[in-house]
Amino acid sequence: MSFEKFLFYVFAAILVFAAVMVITRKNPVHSALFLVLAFFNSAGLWMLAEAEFLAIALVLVYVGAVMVLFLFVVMMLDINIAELRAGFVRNAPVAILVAIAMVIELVIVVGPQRFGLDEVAAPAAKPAGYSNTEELGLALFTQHLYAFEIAAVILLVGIVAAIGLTMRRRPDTKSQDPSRQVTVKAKDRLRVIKMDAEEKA
Amino acid sequence: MEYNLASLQPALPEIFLLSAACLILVIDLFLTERTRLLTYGLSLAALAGAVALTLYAAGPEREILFHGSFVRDPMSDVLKIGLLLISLFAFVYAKDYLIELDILRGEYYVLGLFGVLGMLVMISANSFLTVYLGLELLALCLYALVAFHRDSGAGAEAAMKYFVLGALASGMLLYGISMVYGATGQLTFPEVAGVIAGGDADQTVLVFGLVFIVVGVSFKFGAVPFHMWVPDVYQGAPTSVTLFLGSAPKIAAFALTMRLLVDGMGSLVEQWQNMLIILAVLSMALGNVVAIAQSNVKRMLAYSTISHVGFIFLGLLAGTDKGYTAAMFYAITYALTAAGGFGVITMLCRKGFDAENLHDLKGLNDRSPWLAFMMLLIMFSMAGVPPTVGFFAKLFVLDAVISVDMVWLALVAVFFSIIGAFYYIRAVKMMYFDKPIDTAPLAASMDTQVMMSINGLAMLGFGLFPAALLGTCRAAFSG
Amino acid sequence: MLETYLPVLIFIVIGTAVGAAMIGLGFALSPNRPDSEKNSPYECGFEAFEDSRMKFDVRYYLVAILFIIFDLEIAFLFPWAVVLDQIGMVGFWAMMIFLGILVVGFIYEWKKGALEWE
Amino acid sequence: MDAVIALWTELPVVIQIVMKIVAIMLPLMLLVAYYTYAERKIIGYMQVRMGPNRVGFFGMRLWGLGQPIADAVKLMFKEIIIPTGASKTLFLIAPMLTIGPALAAWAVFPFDAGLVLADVNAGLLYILAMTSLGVYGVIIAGWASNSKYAFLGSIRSAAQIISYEIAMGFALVGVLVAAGSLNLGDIVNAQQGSVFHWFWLPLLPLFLVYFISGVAETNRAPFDVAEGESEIVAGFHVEYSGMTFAVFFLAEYANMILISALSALMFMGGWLSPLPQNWVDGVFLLDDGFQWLLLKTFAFMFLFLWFRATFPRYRYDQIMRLGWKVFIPITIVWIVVVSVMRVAEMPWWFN
Repeated sequence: MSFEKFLFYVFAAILVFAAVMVITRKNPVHSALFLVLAFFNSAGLWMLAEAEFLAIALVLVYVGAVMVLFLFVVMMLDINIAELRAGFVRNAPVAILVAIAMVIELVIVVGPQRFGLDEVAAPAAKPAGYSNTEELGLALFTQHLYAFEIAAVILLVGIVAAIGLTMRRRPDTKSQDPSRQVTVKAKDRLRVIKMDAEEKA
Repeated sequence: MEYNLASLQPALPEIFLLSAACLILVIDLFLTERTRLLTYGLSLAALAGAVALTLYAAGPEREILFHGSFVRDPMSDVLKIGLLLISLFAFVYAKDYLIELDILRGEYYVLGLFGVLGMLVMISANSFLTVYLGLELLALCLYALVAFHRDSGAGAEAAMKYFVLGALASGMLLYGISMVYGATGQLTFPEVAGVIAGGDADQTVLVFGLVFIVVGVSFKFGAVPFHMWVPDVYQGAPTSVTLFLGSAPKIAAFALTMRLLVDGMGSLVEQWQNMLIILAVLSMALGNVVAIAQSNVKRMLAYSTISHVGFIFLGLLAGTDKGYTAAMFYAITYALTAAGGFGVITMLCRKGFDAENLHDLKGLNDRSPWLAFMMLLIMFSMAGVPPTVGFFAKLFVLDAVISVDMVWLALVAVFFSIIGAFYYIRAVKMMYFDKPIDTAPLAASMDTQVMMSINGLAMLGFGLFPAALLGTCRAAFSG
Repeated sequence: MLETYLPVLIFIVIGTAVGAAMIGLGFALSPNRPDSEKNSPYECGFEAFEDSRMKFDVRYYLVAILFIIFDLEIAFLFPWAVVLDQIGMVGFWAMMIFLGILVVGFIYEWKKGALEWE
Repeated sequence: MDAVIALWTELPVVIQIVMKIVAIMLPLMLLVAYYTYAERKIIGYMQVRMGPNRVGFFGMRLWGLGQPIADAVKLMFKEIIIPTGASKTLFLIAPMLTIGPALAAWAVFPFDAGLVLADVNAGLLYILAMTSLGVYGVIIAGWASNSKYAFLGSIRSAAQIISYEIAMGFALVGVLVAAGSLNLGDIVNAQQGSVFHWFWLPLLPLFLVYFISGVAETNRAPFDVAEGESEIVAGFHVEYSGMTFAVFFLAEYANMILISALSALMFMGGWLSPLPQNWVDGVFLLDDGFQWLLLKTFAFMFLFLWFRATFPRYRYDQIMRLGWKVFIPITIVWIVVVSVMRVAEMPWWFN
C-alpha cells in the first residue's frame, strides 16, 4: 500500500468517524466541532485528488467562515437538547433505513464496477509546475463566466436577505458621536431670551 | 468568444433586469417612507423594459451564448414574456396589501425582481450548472420573501419549513445532476443528450440520477408526495408573497422540467414518463380531495395548486410536442389565474385584518359586484368551466394525453377535476348567495382595479379566443 | 505536486502536538489542589448567577454572515488574480461586474446601518 | 562535509522533514521568548522605566536577559485551574487550536531564495486559511470557560478578528494581482530591483491596511478590547492559568512574528536588498539574503511594541467602523486600481 493510499484511508476513516459524531453528540457545540474535523479531513481528501485550491478554499471558507457562524449560532442560542434527543430517538429507525438505502444506492452507482480503475483510468499525476488554481481560474473566467456572474447575484441576494430580515434599529441605544459633541456651539444649546423686567406685583 | 452589445443581444433581458434591480436597490436606500412608491414604479418599469427587450431579442432561431450555458429559443421567449407579465400583475396586487399591513419596504420589490431574474436564468439555461444557479437564486429570494413580515411568527415558521425542505430538494437535484454528470461527463444539455443518445453512458447511473432530478423537480413544483411544504408556506407567508410564490414560479418550474428532462434527457423519456404518471395522478387526487376540507382560503388554493401541477405534469409526460405545448399553455394560464385569485384575496385585506378564511368571501357580490365577478371568472377558470381559459387548458392537456394512447389517465384526470370543481363552485356560491360577515367597504387603488379587470377578463378572453396563445405556444416547439 | 504538501501536513500535526505537549508538561509539573472557591468562574466579588452562556445581539450573527459572503468573494478573487494575464479583458471585466454587484450589496449594508455599532 | 550530506540524504524523508521543522520551530520559540522580553524593555524605556533587569544567568544580571526563561519555568509549575462547569476537553483543546495554526503557517514560509520547507503553489492561500483558523481557539476558549467575562471577550474578539480578516484577505488579493502568483517565493521574486520595486509603493494603501489589520487580528493594542483589562479583565483567557495560559501567550506572539514576517515578505521585498542589484552583487551582508528578511521582520515587530506604547485603546464601535467602513472600501478600490495597472501594464512594477 502506497503512502498516499494510507493517507486516504486515514482521512476517510476520520471523516466517517467525525460525521457519525456530528449526528450523535448530545451537545450541539461538540457536533459543530466534529463537523469542523470532518471538513478538515475532506480537505485532505481533496488534496489527495490534487485539487489544492479547492482543498485550501474548503478550509478557508467552510472551516474559517461558515463554521464560525455555525458555532456562533449553536453556542449562543439556548437549544433544548433533551427535546432534540427525543426526536432523534423517535426518528432513528426511519433515518437508519434511509441511510442504508442511500449506502446501497451509492454502492450500486459509484461502486468499482462503474467508476473503478478498470472502467475509468486514473488521471496522470500532475507535473511539478502544475497549478490547480490557474486551471480553475481559466475555466471559471472563460467557460463558466455566466455561472460566475449569477453567483455574484446570489451573494448579493444573500446580503439583502440577511440584512432585510434581521436588521432593526434599536431605539434604546445611547450612543454618542464625539465629533458632534466637540463641534457643538453654545447657541445650539442655550437660548438667551430678552425679557422685560417684571414689575413687582 | 467575443463579447459586445451585438453578441450579448439574446441575454439583454437578463442584463437589463440585473442592472435595474441593482439600481432600484440603491435608489430605495435613499427614499423616505413617503416616496417609497417610487420603488414600486421603477420595479414595474423594469419588468416592462425586460418585456420590451425580450420581444426585441426574440426570434425563431436558437442562439447559444456564454460557452453553451445560455440559450435563447422560441420557447424561452414565450415563457419569459409570460413570466414577466404575470410578475407585473403580482407586483401591482401586492402594493396595496403591503401598504395596508405597513410592511411596504423596498426589499419586497427588489427581492421580487431578483427572483424574476433567477427565473429568467432558469428559462434560458442550457446547462445543469446554470439551471441550478437560477433555481437557487429564485429559491433564496422566495425564502426571504416568505419571512418578509418580520413580526409574524407564522411567516417565520413557514420560511423555516420552506427553507429546510427547499434545501433538501436542492440537494436531491444536485445529487442527481452530479450522477448524470458522472455518467456523461458533460454539463450542457445538448451534449448530455448527445452522450445519452449515443448509448455511451451507464444506464444505471443515469436512471438513478434521473430519479433524484425528478424528485428535486417535484419538490420545487410541489407535486405529491413532495408537497408537504406547499400548504404551510402558502398559508404562513404574507398574502402578497403567496401571490408571487403561487403564480410566476410555476412557469419557471415548467421551464426547469423542460430543460432538464426534455432538453437534457429526452431520450430517457420512457423512464421519466412513468415517474411523472405517478406524480401526476397522486397530485390530482390528493390536491383536489384535500382542498375540499380546507376552510382557509390560502390553504385551499395551495391544494388547488398541487392538483394543477398534476395537470402540467400530465401534459409533459405525453412526451410529444403537442403535450409540451399543452403543458406550456396550462402553466402560463394557470399562473395568470393564480395571480388573479390571490390578488382578489389581497384586496379583501385592510389595516389590521388579513383575509384568510373562506367565509371572508361571503357576500362579496354585495360589497363589490365587480370584484365578485372577477373572482367568479377566476374560480371558473380554475375549475375548468367553459368558456373560461381553464377549460381549454385542461382540454388541450387531455387531448395530448389521449393522442399518446393513455385514455385511462385522461379519465382519471377528468374524474378528479370534477371533484375539484366542487370547492371552486362553493367559493362562488359563498360570494353570491351568502350574507356578508363583514360589511366594511372595499377600497382598491386605481392601478389594482385596472390590472384586476384585465386579469379577470383575460380568463374570458383567452377562453373565447384560445387560438392566439395556443398558436404562440405551438410556435415555440415547432422549430 | 502532492509531495510538496507532505511537510505541510507534518507541520500541522507537529504544531498541534507541541501545544498538547506543553499542556501535558504543565499538568505533569504543576500541583493540583482544587477547591470550590478557586474553581469558581471569575466574578466581581459575588457568586456567579444564571448561565454564563447567554443570548446576545443579532448584530454579531450579521457580522458573521457578512463575513462569509466577503470570504467567498475573496475565494473567487484568488484564481482570478492568478490568471489575470491569460484571460484578457473579458476576464477582467467579468470580475469588475462581479465586484460591482457586490459593491451594490456593500452600499446596501452601509446605508441600512448593518455596519453601525452604536 | 560530503559525508554529512550523504548521511542526510540517506535519512528517510519524514525524518528529514521533522528535523527541518525543528530547525524552524526552535528559533521561533526562542524569538517568541525574547520578544516578550523586548516588549517589556522597549515599552519600559519609552515610559522612562528600566523594564526587567534583575534576572540573569550565573549570578550576573545581564540586563535581565534571564527573565523570559524564568517566566517560562514559573508558568510550568503553576497549577492549571479548570473552572467548575467548564467543558474540560474543549477547555484544554482551545489553546492547542490557537498555537497549531500559528506554527503551521510557517510551513510554506520562504526564508531565502529556495530556502523553504514546502514550496507549494498555493502558499498565500494556505497562509490565509491558517490565519483564519485562529478564531477557533478564541471562540472555544470563551465558551468552554463557562464564565461571563470569557464569553463576552470571546464574542467581541471573534467578531473583530473575522472583520479584519476580510480586509486582510483583500490586501492579499492585491499582492496576488501585483505578483501574479500564489507562491510566496515568486511573490518576493516579483519585487526584484531595489527598494522602489517592492510592493509597498504600488500597494501602499493595501500595505498599511494589511499591517494594521494584522495588529487587530492578533488582538494587540490599540485593538485589544477583547482583553480590555479595565472592562472585562482578560477577555477570553481569563480562566486560563499555568501552561494553558502560556500556550495562548505563545500563540499570540508567534502570530505577531508571523504577521511581521509576512509584511516584510509581501510588501518589503523579503530577503531582497534595498539597494539596486548591481551595486551589491556579491557584497557580504549587503547582497540579498536572510539577514535582510530578519531585519525587516524585526522592524515590523518593533512597530507592534511601539503601537502598544503609544496609542490609547480604541472603542469597540470604532474598531468595527475602521474595519468595515474604512479598510474594506479602500482595499476594494485599490484592487481595482492595481488590476487596471496590471492589465494596462502601466508603471514599471508590472512589466
